Order: sequence, then C-alpha cells, then structure tokens
Amino acid sequence: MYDVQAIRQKFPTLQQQVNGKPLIYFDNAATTHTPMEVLDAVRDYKERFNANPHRGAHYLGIQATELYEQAREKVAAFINAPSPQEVIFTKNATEALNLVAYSYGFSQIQAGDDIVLCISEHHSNLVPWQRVAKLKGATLRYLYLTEDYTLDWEEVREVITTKTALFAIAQMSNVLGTIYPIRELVAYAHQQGAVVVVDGAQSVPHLKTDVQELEADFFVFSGHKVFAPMGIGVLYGRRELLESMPPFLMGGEMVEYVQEQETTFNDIPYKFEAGTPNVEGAVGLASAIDFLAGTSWEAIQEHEEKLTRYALERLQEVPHLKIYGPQAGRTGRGPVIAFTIDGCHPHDVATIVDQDGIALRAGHHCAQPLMNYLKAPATSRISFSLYNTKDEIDVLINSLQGVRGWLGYES
Amino acid sequence: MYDVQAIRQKFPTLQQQVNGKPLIYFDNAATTHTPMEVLDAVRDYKERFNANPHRGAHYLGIQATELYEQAREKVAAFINAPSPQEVIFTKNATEALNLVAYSYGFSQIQAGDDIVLCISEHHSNLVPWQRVAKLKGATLRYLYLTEDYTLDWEEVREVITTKTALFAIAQMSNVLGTIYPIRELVAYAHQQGAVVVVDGAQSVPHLKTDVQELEADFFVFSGHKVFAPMGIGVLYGRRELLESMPPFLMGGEMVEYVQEQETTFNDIPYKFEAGTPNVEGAVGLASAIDFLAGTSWEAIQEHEEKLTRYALERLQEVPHLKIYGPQAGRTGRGPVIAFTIDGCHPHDVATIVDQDGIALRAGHHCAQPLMNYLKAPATSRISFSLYNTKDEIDVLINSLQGVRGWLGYES
Amino acid sequence: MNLSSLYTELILEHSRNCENKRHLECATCSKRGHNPSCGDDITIELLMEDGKIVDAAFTGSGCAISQASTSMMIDLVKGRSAEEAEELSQIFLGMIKREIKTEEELELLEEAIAFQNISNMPARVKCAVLAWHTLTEAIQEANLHS
Amino acid sequence: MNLSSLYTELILEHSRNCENKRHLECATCSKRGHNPSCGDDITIELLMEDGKIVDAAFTGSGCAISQASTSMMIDLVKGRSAEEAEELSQIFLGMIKREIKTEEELELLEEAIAFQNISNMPARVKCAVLAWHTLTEAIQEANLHS
Ligand SMILES: Cc1ncc(COP(=O)(O)O)c(C=O)c1O
Ligand SMILES: Cc1ncc(COP(=O)(O)O)c(C=O)c1O
Repeated sequence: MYDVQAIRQKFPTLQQQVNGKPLIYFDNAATTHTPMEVLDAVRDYKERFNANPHRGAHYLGIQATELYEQAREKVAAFINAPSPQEVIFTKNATEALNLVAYSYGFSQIQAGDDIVLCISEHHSNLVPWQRVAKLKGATLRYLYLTEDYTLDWEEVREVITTKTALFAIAQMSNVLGTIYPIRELVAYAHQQGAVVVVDGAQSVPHLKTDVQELEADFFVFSGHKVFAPMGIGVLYGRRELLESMPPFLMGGEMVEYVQEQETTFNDIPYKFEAGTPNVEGAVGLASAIDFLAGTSWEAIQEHEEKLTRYALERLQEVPHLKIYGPQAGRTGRGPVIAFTIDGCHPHDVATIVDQDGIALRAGHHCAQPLMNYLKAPATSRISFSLYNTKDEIDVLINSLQGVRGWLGYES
Repeated sequence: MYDVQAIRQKFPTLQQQVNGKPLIYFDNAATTHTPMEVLDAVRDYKERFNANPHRGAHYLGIQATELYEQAREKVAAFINAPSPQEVIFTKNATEALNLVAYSYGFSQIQAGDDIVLCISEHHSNLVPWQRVAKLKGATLRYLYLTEDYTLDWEEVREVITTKTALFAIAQMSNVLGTIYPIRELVAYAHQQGAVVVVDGAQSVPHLKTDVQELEADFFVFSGHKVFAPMGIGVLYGRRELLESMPPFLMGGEMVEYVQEQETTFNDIPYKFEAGTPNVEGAVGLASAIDFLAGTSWEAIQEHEEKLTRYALERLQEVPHLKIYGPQAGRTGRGPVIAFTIDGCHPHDVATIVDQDGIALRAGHHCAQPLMNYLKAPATSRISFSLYNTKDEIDVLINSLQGVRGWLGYES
Repeated sequence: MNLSSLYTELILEHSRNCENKRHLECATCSKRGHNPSCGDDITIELLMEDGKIVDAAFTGSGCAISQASTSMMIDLVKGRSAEEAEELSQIFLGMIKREIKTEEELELLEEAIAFQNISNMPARVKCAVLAWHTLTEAIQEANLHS
Repeated sequence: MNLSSLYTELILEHSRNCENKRHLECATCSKRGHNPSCGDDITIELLMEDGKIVDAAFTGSGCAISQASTSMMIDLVKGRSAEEAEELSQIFLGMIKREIKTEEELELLEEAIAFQNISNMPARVKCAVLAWHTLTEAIQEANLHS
C-alpha cells in the first residue's frame, strides 16, 4: 500500500498553513520540497565533514572527497550511467545544457547543419541552441505537435534528416505533461547520424531513468526538482563524446599542467568541473536518491497517475476550463496539467487559489515558443509530486469553481 | 575584547576530534566552516519557504523571491556596490570569472590587445584568460614579484600600457598571503584604459570590501570561503559594462521575448542568471554576512594579524623551514602562510600533522605558474580564520618539529 | 489584502474596458512592455500632437490588474501634455513604493488610486506598474525623435 | 594506519634512492605522470630492447610515498619483459584495490608489497599508484610505436 500520509510526514514544508489554510503545493514542476532526511544529511555533512574536496591531504578533505565521489556513483547508478566518470555535477539543468551547447555545440556544429528541437522545449533547452545556430550558421528547425499534443512520426522523419547534427528534446514537457517516445526518437535520430540531448528535468522525478536504455548521448536534470537542494544539477554524457570535447568553465580542479601560456586538462569528469564544487548539494542529491529508493517507481507512478487521472476528470466540472495536453493515462503523460479558464488570466487564477492555500504556477512556464504555437499567451499549471493527495485536488476544484465569480462573471 | 572562544562555540565542525585529537583547522583559504546561525537560516528557509523564485504567483514563490532579492541587497551593501542590480549570483568565484571571460572577454578583447595577470593568480583567474587570449589573438603578459613577494611599480608601469585591454588580479594571493595595492593598481590601469577584474576570493573573508573605493570594474568572490554554504558565488560588475555585455548562460529567467528563431534578453542582473538559482545558497550567504556583522572588521583583522605574526615568529623555530610570502604585518599581508621543510614533501607534511588533528593544505594551491616561478613544485599552506587561536599554532609548531624525524632525518 | 479589495468592481470594469483596448491607427509612437516572469505583454500607442497626448490606446494581453491599470492610465493621460503624463506616472510609481503619501498628490491619479495597496501583494506589483513604466519610456522615445 | 607503518625504513630508504632517480640518456621511451591535485609529477624512462626492459629510471618530484613506490617498481621491472612488467603493474593495482589477495601473487611484488595497506589512507593511494599507471601507459605507447 502506498502510504501518502507517511510520505507527507517527512516533508516539513508541507505541514504549513498558507493564508490560514493548509498548504496545497501543486507547483512541483518548478521545484519540489525536501524531505527531512535530506535536510538532515546535508546538515550532518556540514557539521562533521565540511571541506574542499580533491585538494585535501587532511581528514576533513578526504571525507569530503569521498562523500562527493560517492554521490557521483549514486547518481550514476540512479540513471544507469555506464560509469561515474560520465556524470558531471553542475549547478542546475540549465548549466548542464549550456555546457553541452558551448563545449559540444560550438566545437562540432558546422555551417549548414540542422539543429532540431521540439516546439515544447523549455527556454533552457532552446535559447542555447539558438545561439549555437546563429554563431555557427546552422539552421534551427522545430518539431510541432499533433492535436493530442505529441509528435507526428511523419513529421519527425521529414525534419530529422542526415543534415541533422543535433536533436535536443525534453523527455517530458514541463507545460503539457507529454512524455515523448525518447527511445524511439533517439534510435531514429542516431540512424540519421544526429547526436541527441535529452532534457530529463521533468521526467526524472516521475519515471525510472535509464540513460543506456534511452541511448541518450547527453542527459541532464536538476536536483531541486527531485527532492534535493538547489544548486546541484547533473550532466550525463557518453564517454567518447565527453573525452573529445573541449572544457567549458575553466579554473581550479579541471587542469593538469598549467603554464604561463598553455594549459592541459584533467580527465573526465573533472575536466568539466571547474572551481569548488557544491559538495553539500551533491550529498543532498545522494540522500534524495536514497529517499526515492524507499518507494518503488511502480508505486510512485501508480499514485501520480491516479492523481492525474482524477484531476483531469474533475477539472471537466469547472465551467469554461480548457486543458492543454494529452488526455491519456500513464503512457505518454506525466503529472503536469496546463489549463486556462475563459476570460480569466492565469495570473489572476493563481492569486485567487493562493487565498485558499493552493500553489499553482501561472505564465509561459519558460516555454514561450510553445505558448505562441498554442496561441495561449499564458496558462495555469498544476503539477503533482509523490506527496500530493486526492483531497487536495478536491480543494483545488472547489477553489477553481469560484474564480470566474471573483473576476466578475455571472457563471 | 575579541572572544574567540565564544565565536568558536558557534561552529559545530570545530567541536570535533580528528584522529583522536581536537580538530585544528588551518585550511580556511580552501573553505571555511559554517556557523550554526547560517545552518539554521538555510534550514529554516527550506522548511518554511522553499520555492522557485521569480516565477511564482503563490505564497511560497513570493517569499522565496523576496528572500533571494533581499540576499542580493545584503551582498550589495556588504561590498558597497552602488546597486543590487550590479550583483549577480553564480555558483562560485570560478563561474563568476568565466562569466566575465566569456561575456566581456570574448566580445571586447581584440587581436593585438594585451591581457595582464599577476603571476600569483589562481587558475580560476588565469586559465579563462589564456583561453580568451588564444582565441582572440591577444597577448597574455604577467607581472612577476619582488623578493618580498609583492609587485614592483616600475614593472607595473612597463607591463600595463595603453595596449592593455584587461588586467586581472587577486586582491590577496591564496598562496603567499600578499595583499596587493588594488586601489592604486586600478587607478593606474584605468589611466591606461584597461578594464580591471579583481578576484576577491581570498580578501573578502579578511578585509572590509568596498568595490567603489577600489573602483573595480568587476569583482568576484565565493560564499564558501566566507562562512556561507557551497554553491553560491558573486560577481559584481559596473552597470554600464554589465548592460552592454552579451549573456553567458542561457535559459529560463534571463530572457524577455523568446521566439522560435530570436530571443531578447532580460535586464541585469537577471540577464546573467539563467535557470533556477540557488536560493538557499543566497539565503545562507546573507546570513553569513549577518554573522560577520556581529564583529567589527577591525577586531577580526587585529585577531588574524596577531595569529599571523605569532605563527611567522614561531615557524622560525622549526629547523629547515622556509616561508614563501611577505614577512610584514597587516598591511600587505593576510593570514595565509606557505612554507616548505627541506627534504620533506608537503604532502607528507600534511599527512604527518593530520595525525595530530591539524588540517593543512599541500600542493600547488591551484597556482602552478606561481609555483614554477618560485621553483617550488609544492608547498604546505597554513590559513587562518577568525576562529583560530594561538594555542592551535603551538600544537602545529610542535607537530611540525616532528616531521623530519618521521621522514627519517636525524634533525 | 484580500481578494475583494483586489478585484473591486472598478478594477474589474476597467480590466474589460474595450474602449481603451484597441489599435490606434494614427499613433505617432508606440511602446511594448512585458513582464517576462508573468507574461503580461502590452503595447501602448499614443497620438501626440505638439507635445500633447491627443489619443491613447493599448493592445496586448495580461491579467486583470495589468489591464485595469493600463486602462485607467489611458483615461488619465488622454488630453494631457507629455510632461503632465510623465509626472502622473511618477506619482503612480511613488504611490506603489509608498513614497508618496499626501492626499493631494494621490488625488491627481483619479481612479488609479485603486492600486494604492497593491504592495501588500508583492506578486502583483509588477502587473500594476507595467503600463506606467511603458508610458514613461514611450514619451521619452517620442521626445528623442522630435 | 599510523605513521610508523606508513613511513617505514624501507619506504623512506627508497624515497631517497638516487640510483633509480636519474635521467636515462639512452631511453627508448618515456612517460610523464601527474597527480594534478597533490602535485606528484614524475617521468619514467625505459630502455627497451626486443620487448625487454633493459634499464629504467625516473625523474621528477613528489612525496615520499610516490617516490618510494616508483623506485621499488623500477627495481622490480628492470630486466623483465614488457608483458611481465604490465602484469606486475596489474597485480600492484589489484592489491591496492584489495582485489588480489593470494599470497603467491602478492609475493611477486617483492618489496612493493609494503604498500599493501595504503588504502587505509585514501589521500595517499594516488601517490602510491602513480608510477604503476604511468609504467602501463609507457609500455602501451612503446608497443604502439614498435
Ligand atoms: C584567489 C582565488 N581565486 C579564485 C578561487 C576560486 O574559488 P572557487 O573554487 O570557490 O570558485 C580561489 C579558491 O579556490 C582563490 O583562492
Ligand atoms: C523541461 C525543463 N528543462 C529545463 C529546466 C531548467 O531547470 P533549472 O531551472 O533547474 O536549470 C526546467 C525547469 O525549470 C524544465 O522544466
């Protein structure tokens, strides 16, 4: 049995009142809360071991180094990377994507190449590629969406061709909830000779991740969306690619020999980790992975799927409400629901439900090209995590039913 | 009265035993420990307010945004920046220096320009400039050191000329402890038309920082060296420069309008802060600044100067020991002491004193060009913070006196 | 600040005002304003003659607060000189920052005084001020070009 | 692991061995090895003839552990075939990782068995293995070129 109350007990933030009401946190696609055990692991590390890793010949330095490298091993196992050397710690998914764009993109993309993106990409997996395309003379091409908010294979075959040098796509859209068929897309793109960047920022909290099964060339995610602290993110890259790429950030730790005019670089993963790393962030991420291991992915998915189904159903009771995203259940859909209510701006919707203690997101969700494509300047977004409940959805529906009234509509 | 014991009580890490002995932490130039109040502030933030800032129309999001922006204001006041918009949060000093190199360097440095560095620069303020020089066809020139490990003004006037487009220097060397006369150097470099990057990673924990008094164009430091968590750093830049610079990392938050092929960018500081920021890191840094405000800079300096003087004196009692760095007191010297013991590799020295619970650093301290220049492949380094004591120095001297014996020398 | 003092009848009425929300064919200057974080996106169009705002209107999308604030502002500045409009803008922004407190000044804002307490809702401040910042920029650009 | 079992007489003696620490004029291959984090920096030089290591020496600087380990390794592999040397290297690295435990294998390492417990000092493992990694690379390069 999935004991959601027991899970909720682990999250101090969820025990709060907001505007006099129990907090209902439905903004998990933006960031998740942190369980007590992760907060404790970070605190314990700070009180007992805090030191700068990799440079220490003293006790604390050695401990910090070991904990940092153990965290790397844990992340490698978590995403099934072939080796920890292929796991690079960054500050967030955005830095990881920029690393790939600056290091791989600027050195490998040629004039005349195509870079293909999905129209639903988050700005972090879009603006860096615009820049690469512009500076290298490549063409940025987009995959658009079907009526059911997923990809059309015919279009995929038209757009991804032997001219495609790089294909970047999120495994799960942070607006629509669509889960794209990454494995099949990667296989097809590889046939065409393209390198594939998978943005797992939204999928990692909800699906078992296996970068080898996906055959991703690069895969990124952010710790803070998966119960870890802010300030830690991950880039996985295939060894051959990482080894052949020039460094990105330069400074301490990533060098081998530094002379006045010339420098040679350290091996992966250190080549890409300049400066003092966020050891406590890595320790927190490792602890968050342990936390997740306490529940099976099947149970988490079943719970989140149940919530999503229930919410999709009940949202139909709210008059004038339109949903942007696939209707389906678990396959092809994650626990993120974007919607609008006729005549009500999403920002006003968020303010109104906030009075009932409910945290929704409003706006373009860092996906302006998608919003333009959908002709929706902004939407509201509900996003669930493993700690949300059906009761919370009932409160939301109730609150949403009052929105049009507050904004002066008769019904 | 400076009550060092009361200060020590605030640091849980300092209460520990290492190898059965009380920890003596003399590796503060690598990273400092974190006082309880900073750990508590971060924990409190996580338990009560954790959210993704800038995107929230809900209670937690609003609180997170306010705390994040208040931290920016606090940092601005701490370094006396004219406005919070000129304060950009990064993950560490290294990222801040790379931001300047990629954004300002690549767009402004021209073929034929000179970039001038001091030979004692940390790799993080050196390797990025090597890269800029190489890719832009500029010349990298160095300022070398006098016998007393400081700069020679005649040489400064020879090397910094109207050809100098950029001059980058650490306010305080992380190896020698030398504090360079930044204000005078900036004034001179400005006369020649150069832009000046000041690396404050080592000076900020020990000196009152005033970027306006220094007239620095850019100034960077790392939170983790000044009692804050890891994963947070700061770039200050003069408004006109920041406004005219292209963005560096690209993604969420740093954009204005994103279209499929074109993007316009947000204003400073957001233009340079792509992706989810490390809010808890910023909250921790703000709290560390409050912690520091509990003691005057004069008192901290007096204490650290006393320690440094005492250590320099007592180290002379250790046979075959050579110090690299100025002998002077406070002016021109911070609490960092590099040394070698004849016939004993610094790494062995560190291992031996570690058995007595003492944390020293050994190696090139991310300053290989300096080590080559000094013809010392490696040194040991002692670095003090406001919580160290004379008694700890006595234990160190005792331990150092045994080093040659352990390594098989008669005396 | 509770919802009923935020979504007042006056504000809701203005938020759906169609008279001010239209394209101004004969505009002499126009300026786009945007809140990247929440998506309010408006374009203000002015018909200026001899330094006077003869007509004004706006297009775009945004929340009730931004739309109402824009509409009230247009009512307020239409027929005024550019300097007067700029001054009113400063008063409005001063009111939001709680820097301006005298009743006389506030009364100059007419209906727009409705936003006096918006700073109690920090997330909505940006929505309320967008139009006024945009107006100031529009007028400054117009001055530059004339 | 305490200091006296780390800095044994045998290790200290080797750490100051001058016979193995010299420049090999007639070397047929050489390889530099470096621990960026602690600064050990050695260059191993080999004189290979018909797949046999006829002479070997090293230059560079590093801590007592890295110097002693290098010196012992040179004593061990001099006069052996490249394959034997590579095998010994694997045994040494296996010993450090605690993967190889049979007495017979360990005895093949002769004096270098002194580093058997270095993994109790994680910060010093890199120092002990540097030479052996470098040797393996040197031999592999030599094989490539012949
Ligand atoms: C002088 C100096 N500059 C830059 C740095 C880099 O700081 P970080 O590693 O926190 O990026 C350091 C510390 O390692 C330093 O001592
Ligand atoms: C799909 C997707 N990609 C990338 C990101 C960027 O993550 P971060 O802001 O942590 O860098 C996000 C979240 O904001 C996201 O939802």
